Amino acid sequence: MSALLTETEDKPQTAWDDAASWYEASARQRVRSLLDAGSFKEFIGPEQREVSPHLRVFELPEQFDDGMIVGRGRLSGEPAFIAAQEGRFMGGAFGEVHGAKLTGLLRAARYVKSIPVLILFDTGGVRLQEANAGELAIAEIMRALIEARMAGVKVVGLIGGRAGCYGGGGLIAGCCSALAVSEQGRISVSGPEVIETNRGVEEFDSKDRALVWRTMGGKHRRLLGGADAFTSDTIQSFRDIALHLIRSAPGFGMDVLKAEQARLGERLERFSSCADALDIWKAEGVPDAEAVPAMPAEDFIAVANKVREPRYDAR
Amino acid sequence: MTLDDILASLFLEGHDIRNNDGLLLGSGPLKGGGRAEVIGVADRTAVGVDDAIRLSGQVLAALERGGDGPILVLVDSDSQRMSKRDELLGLNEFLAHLAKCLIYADMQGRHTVGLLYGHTAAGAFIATALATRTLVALPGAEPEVMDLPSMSKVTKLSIEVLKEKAKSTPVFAPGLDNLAQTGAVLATWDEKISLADQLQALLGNDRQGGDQRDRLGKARGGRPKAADMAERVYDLALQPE
Amino acid sequence: MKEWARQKAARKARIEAGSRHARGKAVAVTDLQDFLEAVLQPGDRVCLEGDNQKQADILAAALADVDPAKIHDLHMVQSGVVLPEHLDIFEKGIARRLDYSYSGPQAARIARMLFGGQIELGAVHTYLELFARYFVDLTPNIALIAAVSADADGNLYTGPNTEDTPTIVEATSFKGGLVVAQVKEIVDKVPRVDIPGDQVHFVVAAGKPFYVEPLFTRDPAAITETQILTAMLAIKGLYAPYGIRRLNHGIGFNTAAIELLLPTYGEKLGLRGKVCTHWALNPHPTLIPAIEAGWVEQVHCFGSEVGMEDYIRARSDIFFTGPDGSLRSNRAFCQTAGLYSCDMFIGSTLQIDLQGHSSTVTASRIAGFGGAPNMGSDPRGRRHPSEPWLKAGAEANPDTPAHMRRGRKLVVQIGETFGDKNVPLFVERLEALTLAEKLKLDLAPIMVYGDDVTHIVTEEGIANLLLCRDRDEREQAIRGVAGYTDIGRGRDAKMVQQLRERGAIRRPEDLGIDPLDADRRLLAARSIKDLMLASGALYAPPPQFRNW
Amino acid sequence: METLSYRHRAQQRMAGSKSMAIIGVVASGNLEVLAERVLPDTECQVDISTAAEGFGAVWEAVVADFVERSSPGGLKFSINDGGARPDTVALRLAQAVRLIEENDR
Repeated sequence: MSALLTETEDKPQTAWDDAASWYEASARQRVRSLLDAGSFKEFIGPEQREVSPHLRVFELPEQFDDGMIVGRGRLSGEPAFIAAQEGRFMGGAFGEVHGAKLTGLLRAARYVKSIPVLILFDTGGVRLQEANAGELAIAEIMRALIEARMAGVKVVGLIGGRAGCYGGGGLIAGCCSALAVSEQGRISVSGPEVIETNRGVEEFDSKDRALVWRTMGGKHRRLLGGADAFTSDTIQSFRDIALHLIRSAPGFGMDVLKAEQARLGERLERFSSCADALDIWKAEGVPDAEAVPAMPAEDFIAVANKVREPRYDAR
Repeated sequence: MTLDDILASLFLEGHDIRNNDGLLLGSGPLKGGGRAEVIGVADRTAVGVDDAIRLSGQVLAALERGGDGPILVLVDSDSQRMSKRDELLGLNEFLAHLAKCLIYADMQGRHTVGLLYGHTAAGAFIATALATRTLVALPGAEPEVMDLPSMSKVTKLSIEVLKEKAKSTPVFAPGLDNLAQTGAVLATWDEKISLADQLQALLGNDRQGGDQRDRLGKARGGRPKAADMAERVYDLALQPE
Repeated sequence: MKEWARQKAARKARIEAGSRHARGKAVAVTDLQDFLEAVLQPGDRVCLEGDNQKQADILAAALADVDPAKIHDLHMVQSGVVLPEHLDIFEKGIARRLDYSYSGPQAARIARMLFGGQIELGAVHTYLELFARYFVDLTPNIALIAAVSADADGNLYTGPNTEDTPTIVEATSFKGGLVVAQVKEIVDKVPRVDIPGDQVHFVVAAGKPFYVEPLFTRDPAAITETQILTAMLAIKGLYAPYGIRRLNHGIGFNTAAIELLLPTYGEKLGLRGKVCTHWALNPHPTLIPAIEAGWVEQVHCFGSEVGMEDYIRARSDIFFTGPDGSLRSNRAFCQTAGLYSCDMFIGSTLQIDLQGHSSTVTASRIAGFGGAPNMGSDPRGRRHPSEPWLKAGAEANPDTPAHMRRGRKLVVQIGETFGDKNVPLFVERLEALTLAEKLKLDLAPIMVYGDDVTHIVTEEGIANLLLCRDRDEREQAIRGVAGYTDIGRGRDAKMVQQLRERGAIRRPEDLGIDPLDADRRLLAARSIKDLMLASGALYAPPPQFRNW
Repeated sequence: METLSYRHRAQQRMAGSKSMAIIGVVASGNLEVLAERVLPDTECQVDISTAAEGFGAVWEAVVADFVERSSPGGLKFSINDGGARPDTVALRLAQAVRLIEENDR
């Protein structure tokens, strides 16, 4: 070996795990690193091989957990239920098994009442190859989620994966007690390509990535009030924000619904005529709105907190 | 059946339901006494932020007025409105809020009944018809998650191949029968019989607790695994740590 | 009496003809077609400026619009065949013969047109060769070039993308040719004079910048674990032992991974200041973290890169910049620098055969050479010594006395054994040979010849061809790093083992590298946004690379 | 879809006490490997379900090399493959072994 080579250890340091990227991590890595070390217990793990019964029809490979991991663990010592979607398998889309696991978890949480649920979204929406089952799964999840919230369960959604949170996933997210989102996390019902296909490139240029992000991305959702908290893209910061939101998230009931009706109504009144996210940010009084997309997370959080306090009572 | 026929058959004594640019808002007296609040989407209208908030407002207003009458959700819609403006303003929240209001109403004892009498799709379907406790349809209703041409584009399979596959599995293909097999639609009403009677019969049935759609899908063979998976997760989650 | 200034007279005539469609030197875009028909003559040798980055796009479009009845049989001598118009002129009969160097996006169409006989091919060159021939036997009659701005006298400012322009103008203007420049705008005073006005005869204000392709931007998000592993092998198995300070990188993801591992993995190996200090390289955004971490002393550039303008301006200690602060690039000089003053070239390719010949040609695509063969060859004219050059020379010829021994430039091919869609990197026979037969070419389009290649790096290990003493050893060394391709599975296991014992093949474990450590967390930036942040928000990536 | 299965003798039992490990994701060019400690100490098995057909010879070679290098006695590997390249397959197999060797945290 060359004299130039010094005798240094060249294995990656495990200390980097704290700064590990949420966006880059797999669903399993997110779950493992988010919860207290070693505390995760999976329900119907991959060794059970409960795969989708429908992908075979399309000659598509299955995944042993069908892209949904559910289980329990501890967060800062306190018990928590957790569900995580793998955004790279079938785009994190909801299928029959994938969705049913989350439904079951939420129904259990409703029964237990005292244990919060974390949902780590990473989804393009409904899985087309089993579209009816996926659509229905989303409806069942939404009902189970609201019933759990009625029973006092806090349901916190975390969004920052590759697939974003699209289609029915966006609707489920809208039912959560609280949402945290990173810059990469996008929340929307129709995807950019879908809008472009249906309405033309003049309506929405899906290749204009800056447009996609400022219309659907985490920063806009936070500034608009569609998400309660903005976080940087590390697993550690998602963990911190999850803890915070579990504590601060509201209950659920008529007051919350009325407050949400007012919140959304006010949004339409104020921003209905805005053609672009930039107009909304300016109307909200964001100083130097053009600088928002490039802003580092910490700076953005400070700006967002000044402009709009999270409204925990209206979701 | 046209919308007017449907409303006439549901509310024999008349009603005050108005079609406001594709949104149905109003109420009507039930055959067995009491009133049903009615919201809905007509004329295959796409559901955007402005539509969703009017519908949710109506549900909340009904709840504030009190009473224990059912809430009827009539649906002949497009999908969610696909536009830059709607997504910019947070369409997911508006649709979720509408669904939440309906689910909450049902939990407050206001039986929510969806009546699918035309088309519906995707996010609009979830936020309206699928957010009710009981979903029924009229013959000829056309629910779909995605149309076959779009699905063909995404799956890179020809429409012919998709149609062939649809024969063996109801799980992906559009259409009322397929949705019914997966458990989404409880029953298809008979057009020849008074809808008021059929509604009355439905409201009179004892309401089983909980969401029964996955069990229905299993019984009908359209969703072989969902009910069991949910139940197994439920049982595991309730076991002591 | 013999005429000795016919070329000058001809140019005078062209200028007079052109002036009828101009105001002074200024030609309006709307008059461009008439203008070109006035100054061009059938059979002219024309250089339409364009390479792998910048394009004289307005002039290209205008040339494609001239009347083939008036202007035909042009002989195009240009670096890049990149825009559709570059081939349209052959389809329309405006041009007939082609000498060129690079064709990226038009690779498939140019192949079809060559097969169809629509183009009479002179040769496919490397950049330096074509530039050289501009001064010997391919001197243009007319050069249609691109710059950022001009003043009324025709002084040109080329901005950071100077690239080929000075070379083309030098050859054309001083040998009686006519130079026509497209610029975005005509200004009172140009920020710096890159081309003096007396070498420029006409100027077209296009109203928009010339087209530039962001060819050197690699999104770190797309770098795979296997590419990281090959990068680790290269750093620890080549950069460190040879002490490579002066080098050129290709544009692939493998070398982007190396750039992004320098501040992390390289730092841990203690290599800062010992390797990768001086570069002949375009301003790769993936080099930003290494620059910021103090690895890089200086970089000379062939061209620029979209979005790097402000960063370069703020790092004038690293880059070559003009009095206006912006980058000065020059393809001819940088190619020469890469050839003569770099100790290593490392880049990826599409196919490698059993003797180490490599090619990016497939049967249906002719991408040309660009500058890769200039970078990827051993310059026989080199005389100055350096440690890596001498060490490589000693490995190749241990028995030659040191004072009589040539050094060797390291020419390294790096890649994964299987490429996109599971296409193997290693092949029994290059498709370039099939193509040469089909087109009856004298030479097969080989990108880098086997006898120039010194090392091949794959995820399976490093083959050091300098240590191979004969054809058989060379073949087995290549098979020994060819993984599970047919070539790899056809290895002689015993011979591969012997080569490994001699260090002619080195596996990750021989270098103390655990493939499981090849993790994306090792990358100094994992996204374009990370690069932007690392640059202190000076790097402004093009829209298609953003995800924020 | 194609299914392949390989059974090998292994030199020794794979170290560690974990009964199961899983790594990877089923996506284009990627795969998941589920490792389970369910076989006798001197045996190992690799079952593959792959979307890319016709690569049997490559799989056989990758698996044989892996068994020789890692000696994963007692382990059964189940693979769902989305068309991964051999280097990725080898990497995931090695990662699965490292995971199952680790002590429970």
